Amino acid sequence: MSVRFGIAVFPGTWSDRDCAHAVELAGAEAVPLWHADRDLKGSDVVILPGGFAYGDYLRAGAIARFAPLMEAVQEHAQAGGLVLGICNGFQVLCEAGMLPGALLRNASLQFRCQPACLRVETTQTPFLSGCQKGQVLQVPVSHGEGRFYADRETLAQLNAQGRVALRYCEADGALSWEANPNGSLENIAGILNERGNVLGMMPHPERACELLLGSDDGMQLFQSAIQHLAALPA
Amino acid sequence: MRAAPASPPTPAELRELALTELEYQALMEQLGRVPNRLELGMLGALWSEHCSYKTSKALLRQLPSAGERVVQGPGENAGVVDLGDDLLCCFKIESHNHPSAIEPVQGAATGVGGILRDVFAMGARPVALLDGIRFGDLDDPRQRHRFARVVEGIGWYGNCIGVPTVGGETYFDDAYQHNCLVNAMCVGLARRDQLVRARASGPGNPLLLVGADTGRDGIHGATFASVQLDEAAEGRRPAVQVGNPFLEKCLLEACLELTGDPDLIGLQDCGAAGLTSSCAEMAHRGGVGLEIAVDQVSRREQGMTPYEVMLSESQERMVLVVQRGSEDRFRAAFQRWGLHSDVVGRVIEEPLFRIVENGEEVASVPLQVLVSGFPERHPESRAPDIRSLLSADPLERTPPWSLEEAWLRLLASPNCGDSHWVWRQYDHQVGDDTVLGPGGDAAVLRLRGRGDALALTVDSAHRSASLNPRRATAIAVAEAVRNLACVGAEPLGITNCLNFGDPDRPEIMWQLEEAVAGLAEAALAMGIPVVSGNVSLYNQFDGQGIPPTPTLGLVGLLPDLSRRLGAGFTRAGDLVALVGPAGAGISGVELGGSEYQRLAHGVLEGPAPELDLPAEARSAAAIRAAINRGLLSSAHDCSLGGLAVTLAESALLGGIGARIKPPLGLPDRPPPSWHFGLLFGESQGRYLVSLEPSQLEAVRALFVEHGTPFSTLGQVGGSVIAIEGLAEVGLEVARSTWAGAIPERLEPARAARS
Amino acid sequence: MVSLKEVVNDPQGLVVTDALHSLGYPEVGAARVGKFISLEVAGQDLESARERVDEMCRRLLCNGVIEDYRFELRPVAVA
Amino acid sequence: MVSLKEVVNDPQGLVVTDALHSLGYPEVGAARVGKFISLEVAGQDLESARERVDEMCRRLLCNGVIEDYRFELRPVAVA
Ligand SMILES: Nc1ncnc2c1ncn2[C@@H]1O[C@H](COP(=O)(O)OP(=O)(O)O)[C@@H](O)[C@H]1O
Ligand SMILES: [Mg+2]
Repeated sequence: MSVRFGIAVFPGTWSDRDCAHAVELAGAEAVPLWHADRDLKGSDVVILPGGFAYGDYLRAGAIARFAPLMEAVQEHAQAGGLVLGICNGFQVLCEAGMLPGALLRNASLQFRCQPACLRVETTQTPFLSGCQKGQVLQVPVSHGEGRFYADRETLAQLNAQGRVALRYCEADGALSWEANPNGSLENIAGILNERGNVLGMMPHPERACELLLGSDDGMQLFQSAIQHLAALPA
Repeated sequence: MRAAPASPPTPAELRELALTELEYQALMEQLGRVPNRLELGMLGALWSEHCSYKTSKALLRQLPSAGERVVQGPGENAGVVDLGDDLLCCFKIESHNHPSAIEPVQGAATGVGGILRDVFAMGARPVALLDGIRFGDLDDPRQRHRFARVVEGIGWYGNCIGVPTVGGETYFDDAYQHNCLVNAMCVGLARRDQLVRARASGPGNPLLLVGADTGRDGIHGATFASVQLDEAAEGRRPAVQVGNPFLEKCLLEACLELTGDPDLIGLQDCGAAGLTSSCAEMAHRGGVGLEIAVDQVSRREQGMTPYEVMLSESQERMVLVVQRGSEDRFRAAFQRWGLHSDVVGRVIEEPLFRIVENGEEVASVPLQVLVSGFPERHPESRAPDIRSLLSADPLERTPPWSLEEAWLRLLASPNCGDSHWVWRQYDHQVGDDTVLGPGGDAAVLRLRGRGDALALTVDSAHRSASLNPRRATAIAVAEAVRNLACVGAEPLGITNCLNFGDPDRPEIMWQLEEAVAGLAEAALAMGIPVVSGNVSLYNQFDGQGIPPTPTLGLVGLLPDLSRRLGAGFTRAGDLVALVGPAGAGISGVELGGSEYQRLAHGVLEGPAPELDLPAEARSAAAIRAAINRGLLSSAHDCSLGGLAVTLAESALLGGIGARIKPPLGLPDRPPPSWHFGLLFGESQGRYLVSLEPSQLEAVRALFVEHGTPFSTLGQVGGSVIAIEGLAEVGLEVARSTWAGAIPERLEPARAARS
Repeated sequence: MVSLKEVVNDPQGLVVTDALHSLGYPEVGAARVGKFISLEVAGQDLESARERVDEMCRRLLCNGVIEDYRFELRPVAVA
Repeated sequence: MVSLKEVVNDPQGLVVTDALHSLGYPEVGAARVGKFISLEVAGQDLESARERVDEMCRRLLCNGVIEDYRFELRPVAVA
């Protein structure tokens, strides 16, 4: 039986189609999940995709987190189910308290759509279990509010618990200010919850699943998750 | 029944509506009575230049709009061409110049919102946006501000709604100081059975209004866009519209869910002149009438009059006519997307536009009068006396710089320099189809499930347009065709936006006539239909008009996506060759209207570059053939900045140097700027290509076969860009100069830091 | 405090209003969202500070085409 | 009024500060940019309105991780 990815659609979501495309390329099944329903339709993985849910008005993700669908997503995560928040989805996860910290306006005060290199900081999550620690992935960013912020204690905790999943880096893996497209603290591009089953990241892996479009490194996230699920006892 | 007959409008009222005495007479004759104020307001809006095209209509008839692949020419919300296999491509370009001058972020954003609606109103899913933007000199802080804010506005709307902005054009010149130009183009795809027309039919069928509530914003925007900007205009500016891309995204998805529904009869967006124009045009096209119950329109503000409701330009609204009995189903579908809709009227048999408020008729005008009763205008046109400018020889001027310095200054000009600063603020990837985004000659979008791809470009008239609008416009067509050819694509259709000054000035009317003639000539010669467009007149400030600026959007098809090519060199050892004439014009080198001339001498003089349309068609076909047979490594056309800038761009985009010899030898007794003309002249019809040495004979034979000149000039490699014996610059210096062209001027401090 | 003029559409405010309603606050009539800018202004008498700040608002902080502004001065003791 | 916490970097505020300096207002120390939200709240006594609004702030209007809030109630006569 193929793995089923549920892809959330809020009013204003736009990378739902791109995510479905990527999931299908990875050989899994994609099902749309409507924000007003509480039904995950049997999804093994839930993707909260990119976009501007509710126009990103007030704060990105602030309103989307109250959608009925989010209750089901929370339960899914609490039961150990996989949740991937991409870009706007990451913002929603932070607003919903499923991940710590917040995403602020880019330090440049400008929207940025550009290629980025990401260093894999941990493989202790089903989303990166197929990667090597220290591996560099090419995955583009496209956002105006992606500057990760957390207070000092939270940050220390994230580091201590190995919950920083991805950092912006140079092509050779070095961390630098230049490689950081939005001014995130410690070049953080993606973080995990304590159990490692919820990943939030600003870059768009679904845009990096075909060499034709510049990179297929993003495919590793989808494939890692699929392999992880396939290996679970039925 | 109607109340007491209305009193005739005062001259001041007519002026407010931009109606002339003559037009009022014509109106009275057709109507046979004095219109009331609501009727007059609606007539004024629909008879405005913006809605009626009364000045340009006769000219636009010259444009060729037929073609095998044309499904819909001008006259609908957007033009449509057939891509084969029941897939249609729907596209249009439109201006939002006036609103952007008043409020750059919102003006530009709502321009993007408007053009998106035009495309999804046809039932097509928008897949790409492009923009053409022009401002005054970047050294002026006000221009910097305006430019940065327009880019922000364009980006904001497109980024929010999730349609990639894949290309465009950015240009700066003092002549646009008071009138920035903001043109936005949208391209959409539809299956043949999803195509919707903006037509009403079937008396008794309900009219739905969906989307934003109606507010007092933008009342008289249409008339406003039809008068020139002056101090007074700034005073009577309408409340600016604030865009809501979130609402539009919901509208878009909801509308696209409904296209293909047999009960959907007509769909139209509310643009300029709001409900009045959208509804009247929809009814007129369908040969029926409409009755609108103005009290049924949901409002954002209290106490709005029928006049305000009918003329409001509130954004993010659509009207649709549906089969009687299906309205609740449609309303529920909108409700699912959180969209409010109202039944605000119904189709009637008599071809009348009738407005009722609480059951009482408050206006009734025959649609014939409202939509097509305006008298066409034929303002006087006269060629300005510019003989002395035309006959000046730009090669006789003494250059202020060395060749190398001139080369670097051109690369540092924001017109030739890297526009990355602009488009990195645009999401150019969403949709997962952008194979080539901004930064090359044309954008390339794959078509899912097929082997071919779309290619898109936006190009405007050559700078010589003020001297020779006809030639400069034809050059824009040729350049757009070259840009498509460089990625390997064949043109399918043109959309155009004619940005001009006040046509009541004879020399501007002449520019308009000439430019349209040039567009028609070139489109005919190249066999490309013009399927949609927009006219923006009165881009004038204090009596000073902008240079004639026709902007073209070209859509093409790339038969084999895997053969697509970029503009950057790809490998050391490849040969560099020039396709097209080594020199052009009488002297062999042309500087008239060039970017070099603008920078070095601050003048515009001399003949416009010569243009040989049949030769352009041949060379474009040859380039496409070479690309589609996989014979070339890169292709880039010579445009702004001439051969030297083209060479530098190919080197910079590829990250590798090149060394070439000059394409022409030195004549006896050369004029002082001869070498400058050779390096920086903007002679037409040329491409710089690179190829593997092993392909040389095949390539040469192919170009001979197509009757197109071809000559090898040098080789790719090294870290220097050199034109032997004349000039060379290091790749690194060229890179930082070129990359800094815009950021260095905009944010010197920040550019230095990052 | 910079806020959108009354006649200008405030999409953000509309969405916030809807969100408050659906979170169970029907008593909210209409929300409007604007900007709140705080400035520290150094040593001047209140009157001239008022004039200067007003000028800043007009020149930079407020976009007069779509926004209105309002401000208050509060003297702060210097440490 | 919702504003970024003191410890959170406010690039927008920095840009405003720079711009004011270059426009000739050296007296401006530091500008910070936040949000100003106005709500119409229907018929309640002031005390319960205060509680409700405070709850709205905590639940929706303000993100406690990065923002602080402050509000005032002003009774408006109904026409
Ligand atoms: N305003 C803009 N928006 C998006 N892309 C732009 C803009 N301005 C320039 N570009 C991109 O930069 C590249 C160079 O533009 P230009 O020099 O006008 O190309 P060309 O001379 O081939 O027409 C193109 O790929 C174009 O799409
Ligand atoms: Mg080109």
